Amino acid sequence: MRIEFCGVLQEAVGDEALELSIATPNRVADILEELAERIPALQTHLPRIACAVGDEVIPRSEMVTGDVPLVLLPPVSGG
Amino acid sequence: MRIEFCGVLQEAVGDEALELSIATPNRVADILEELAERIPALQTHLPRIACAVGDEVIPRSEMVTGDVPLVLLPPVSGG
Amino acid sequence: MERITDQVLDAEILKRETENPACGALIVFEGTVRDHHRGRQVQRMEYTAYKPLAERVLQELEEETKRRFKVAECRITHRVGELAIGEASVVIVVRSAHRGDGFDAAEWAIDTLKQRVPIWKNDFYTDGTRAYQDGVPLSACSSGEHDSAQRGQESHAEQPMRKQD
Amino acid sequence: MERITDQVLDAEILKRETENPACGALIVFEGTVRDHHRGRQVQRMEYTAYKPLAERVLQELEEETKRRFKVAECRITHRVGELAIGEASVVIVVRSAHRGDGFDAAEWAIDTLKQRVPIWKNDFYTDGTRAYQDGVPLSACSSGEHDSAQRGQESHAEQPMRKQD
Repeated sequence: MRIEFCGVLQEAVGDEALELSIATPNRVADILEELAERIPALQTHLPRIACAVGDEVIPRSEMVTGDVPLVLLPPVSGG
Repeated sequence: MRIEFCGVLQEAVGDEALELSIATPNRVADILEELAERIPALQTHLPRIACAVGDEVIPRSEMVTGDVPLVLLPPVSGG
Repeated sequence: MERITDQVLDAEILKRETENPACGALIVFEGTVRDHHRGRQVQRMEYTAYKPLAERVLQELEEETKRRFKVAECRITHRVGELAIGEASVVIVVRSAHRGDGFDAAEWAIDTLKQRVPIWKNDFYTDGTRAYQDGVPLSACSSGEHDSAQRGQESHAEQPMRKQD
Repeated sequence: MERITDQVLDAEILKRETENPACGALIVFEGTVRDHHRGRQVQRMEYTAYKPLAERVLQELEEETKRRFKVAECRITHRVGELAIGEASVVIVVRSAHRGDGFDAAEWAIDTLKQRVPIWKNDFYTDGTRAYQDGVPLSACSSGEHDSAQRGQESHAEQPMRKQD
């Protein structure tokens, strides 16, 4: 499934998005764990990341289908 | 000496200014007392009036020479 | 720009006059003519000022606002003459490094302006009558006497007089 | 006007969009790019947003601001892309019958925007380096979770995480 990265996470990953080969549907928490194993630079960020699908923030306990990207949002600093 | 009126005082007096024949220099308090005798409609306003000469508010205890107008300022309502 | 003017007020001019690269926050307050006052329909408004004093008091108010709230910029203009509904009677522009100071400064400036500046408001109602709004008596000293910011209170008719003799 | 835009922000457009004859107070807040951040010289700034969510959160923030402070009008726009020193990154326009409510509403709106809207700030320093500013973790619920207005506090790195599992 497609994972997209925002803000400082693009620096950590070195890209704006990637394809993660993982069984879907799957729990957000498990997807994040899998990601962190493949990209160690993400690990320090994970505790403070929020996850979004479309225009909604979703809890880590939620299942996602993989039909649309899972978007990872680091702490926000707008204004 | 010339007395000028602002705001609601112009309505009370019916004019923007008048010439008061009074000895000068004289104390502001005495000038106001004399004015109120000649224009009874001013009496209810007097306790809440401030007095100015040029760009300064002056206390009622002050003496004025009459060279420049004495300006009577009712309670303010700008903004 | 003059602080007391019969021209339409323009916040953009004050914003340009106060540009400051060290500031991260800009607060603009505008007082606009409302279509009602204490339950009555207002058609338009007339403002008059005692200009020699009003100009000086506004300039001092800008300086005191900057000092008191440690904000970098403060500019205030007030319109006189006839104003239609929706037009701005007063514009206050504050720029500060941090926004909290700027909000506090702008709010204090408008609260204090209403207590210190010799300007008078004459409401023209839709029924053809008009009336000066009651206001705040000026004290003999134009600065530092009326520090309490009485939010939202428009008339101070009951306020005890400062002894003036 | 879109709430997230790469165009130069224009407070005058939002003022026209919110004209309301029942309002006597207009408050505009603009966040502008400062030339310094924590002692370092800033040359320019880059803002990025996750637009689908940011648009929705800004719209909800406008509605919540109006409801919470009983103000008649609230409009918010945030710029993305590269900004020079002095340019506005965010503009908030509030109109209310009484000014106290308007000031409270505008200040709460910007405080809350900084905690809820998926936007990121990348500082470009004069020494050629750049760095994302640390920010506030989003909670899983986008509304009502971060109500405390922590005035002037720019980073919440030490804030305890909301449990998300």
